[in-house]
Amino acid sequence: MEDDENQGGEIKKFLYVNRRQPHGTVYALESLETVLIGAAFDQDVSMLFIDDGVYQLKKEQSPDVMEFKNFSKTYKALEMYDVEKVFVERESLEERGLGVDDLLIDVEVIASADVKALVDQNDVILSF
Amino acid sequence: MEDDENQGGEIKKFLYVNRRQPHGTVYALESLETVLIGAAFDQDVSMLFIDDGVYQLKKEQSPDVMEFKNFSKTYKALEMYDVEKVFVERESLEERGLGVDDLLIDVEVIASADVKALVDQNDVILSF
Amino acid sequence: MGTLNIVNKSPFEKRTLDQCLKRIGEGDSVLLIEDASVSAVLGTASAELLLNASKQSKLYVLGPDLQARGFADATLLDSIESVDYEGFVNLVVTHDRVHSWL
Amino acid sequence: MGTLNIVNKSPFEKRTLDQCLKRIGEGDSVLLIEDASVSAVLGTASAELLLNASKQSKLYVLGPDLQARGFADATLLDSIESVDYEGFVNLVVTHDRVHSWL
Amino acid sequence: MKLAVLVNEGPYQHQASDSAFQFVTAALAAGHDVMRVFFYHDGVNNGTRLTTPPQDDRHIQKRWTSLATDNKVDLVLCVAACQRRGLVDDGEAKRNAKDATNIAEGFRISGLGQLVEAAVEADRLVTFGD
Amino acid sequence: MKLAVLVNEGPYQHQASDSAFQFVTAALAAGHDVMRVFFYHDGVNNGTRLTTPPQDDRHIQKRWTSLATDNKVDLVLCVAACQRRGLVDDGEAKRNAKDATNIAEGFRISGLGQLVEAAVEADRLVTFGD
Repeated sequence: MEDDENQGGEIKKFLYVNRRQPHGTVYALESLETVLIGAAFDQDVSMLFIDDGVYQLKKEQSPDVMEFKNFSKTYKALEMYDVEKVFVERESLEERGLGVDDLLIDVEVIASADVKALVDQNDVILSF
Repeated sequence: MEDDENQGGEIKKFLYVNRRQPHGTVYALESLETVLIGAAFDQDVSMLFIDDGVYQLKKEQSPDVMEFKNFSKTYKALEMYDVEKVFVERESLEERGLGVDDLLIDVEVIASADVKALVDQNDVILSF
Repeated sequence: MGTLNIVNKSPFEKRTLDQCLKRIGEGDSVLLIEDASVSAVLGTASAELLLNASKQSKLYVLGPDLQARGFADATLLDSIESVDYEGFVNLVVTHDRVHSWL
Repeated sequence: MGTLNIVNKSPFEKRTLDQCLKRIGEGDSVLLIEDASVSAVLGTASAELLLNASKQSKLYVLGPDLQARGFADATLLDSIESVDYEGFVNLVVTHDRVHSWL
Repeated sequence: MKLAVLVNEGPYQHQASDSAFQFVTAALAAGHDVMRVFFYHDGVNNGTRLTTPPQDDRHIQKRWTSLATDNKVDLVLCVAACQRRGLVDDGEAKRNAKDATNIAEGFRISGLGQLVEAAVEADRLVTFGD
Repeated sequence: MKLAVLVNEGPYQHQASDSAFQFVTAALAAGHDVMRVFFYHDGVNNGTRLTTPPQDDRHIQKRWTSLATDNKVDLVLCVAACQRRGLVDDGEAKRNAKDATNIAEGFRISGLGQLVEAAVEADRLVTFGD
């Protein structure tokens, strides 16, 4: 069973679920920091952007007008950290009038109905 | 005009709008503390409970099971502080399956459509 | 056994409960805690949403949070089981993973 | 001039915007700030809600919050006017009271 | 016009403190009198001098302190909220037998009456929160 | 079973810290091993020793400290979150030239790696937040 697998200290599968906008709270930034630190642990990492989380990947953010850190470029560096599985939910984009062309990075678009399967494939769900 | 009235140091009308549940956050408790302090200022005070705020007045709360302070009895003391205008929105009660019999104190039930008129009668709106 | 989904916000205040329910399925469970607990009570506007969800997922509510809010003696929706913190721990242990919808 | 209502949460996350709009009327204004700002953009699921509200209330959005979120060049709903912080201050001063929907 | 501002959330976690700061700055630039900023609930956490934000980020506490120093804006932390959250000045340290203080320059701790007073005296009160 | 807990909000403002405490208490009573409670975001504010809550209210920090002392639960505050919010121990005070500390007994400040490690080593991770 899954438990036995994990107890052996083998590679665990982490899914980071991002559901909040990038600048109204610090959660998006601090979630990203966890992903980057986690990458050093040689675990299997996936990121999922649903609901308002899709705004985190919006192009042309200028948080400097509010004196905020512009961490949106960090998403472009995810590949260098071997975080290559980035999923975005289609329905979340559509509800907000967004398409993949509006996003900073290449992502895999999945349907709402596929979210459960993705969650089921992972051992740890981190959602901030 | 209203501005001239206020600048003369006359009595201002305060409306406290309560929209949150009593125990999930500290806002309800700290809002009540403001009302009690405010009463000492001899201002004209009204309280309005809408949305999840109506849960603040629910009878039979036992926050002690979570080791929380039971401040619900404080609502019964409001009259002693000359806070007599307590309004509850009918639609908010109905949406939650509640009626006036479920409430700790006597209130004036108003319709959603009457909220604007109440707000318009007041000078300061405090909502936590 | 699937995922234990934890929801802690009132469906009258936030959309979290809908957002969770539409993305889970067979074998998953939902535990309503904190401000979400009140939605387990019979007769609220969120009853239908929960009844639909109960067709494929098991629903639980944290009793102490209901008691704190004055609903110790309230009738709950048929499809929802009340648990205490010991039951909460059991749910965590008997599901494969926990997903807190924050 | 009526009340300046400030909404700071996304209508996709919280129900605050609906809850505000159904309780205001003639002479009132709404200013969308922080995470609520994105709802001012053309083509989202909240467009109809705001268009209906605009029939009796004046709607504003805080431009800097839109810029921060990558919508500096986005087309906004016809009925919404973008203001900067100077405009925000002006709105506060020209309305009789401010109601922050928290 | 005389304005008062209420801040209900701490620094960084929510945008509230940032929005309030930008609003106050714009109000002062427009010639208005910002008589008081009252920090309530987690808002009192804006007043600690012990933060060390990343070098490439804004320093929220120092920004508020500058506003108090340069523009004589009265920054008040609610005493009851401070006690629940661990914000301490010399007086509170003495009263509650605490072995350290953490309040920053330009802030003072006082009662909730200061909020009601500000709402009474100001022409408009603007609240920033979660 | 080996459990890890993540707390993302400070004391009193949100119920998160209370729920986490009750959960950990019940897990220990059921014989489980709670290997670590990691405090992130505003959660680090649980670890200040400077609070003085009302006499008739619970003392959230002291409750956590007792848990660490009596049950050897590892209470870790995220260092980056601490720096943004002003939580300081002796080491941080030295590194960042702060003139006071405020960390409570039973808590330690460490990196985010401690969260990932806990998630790897524990059988289940349970998160409490806003």
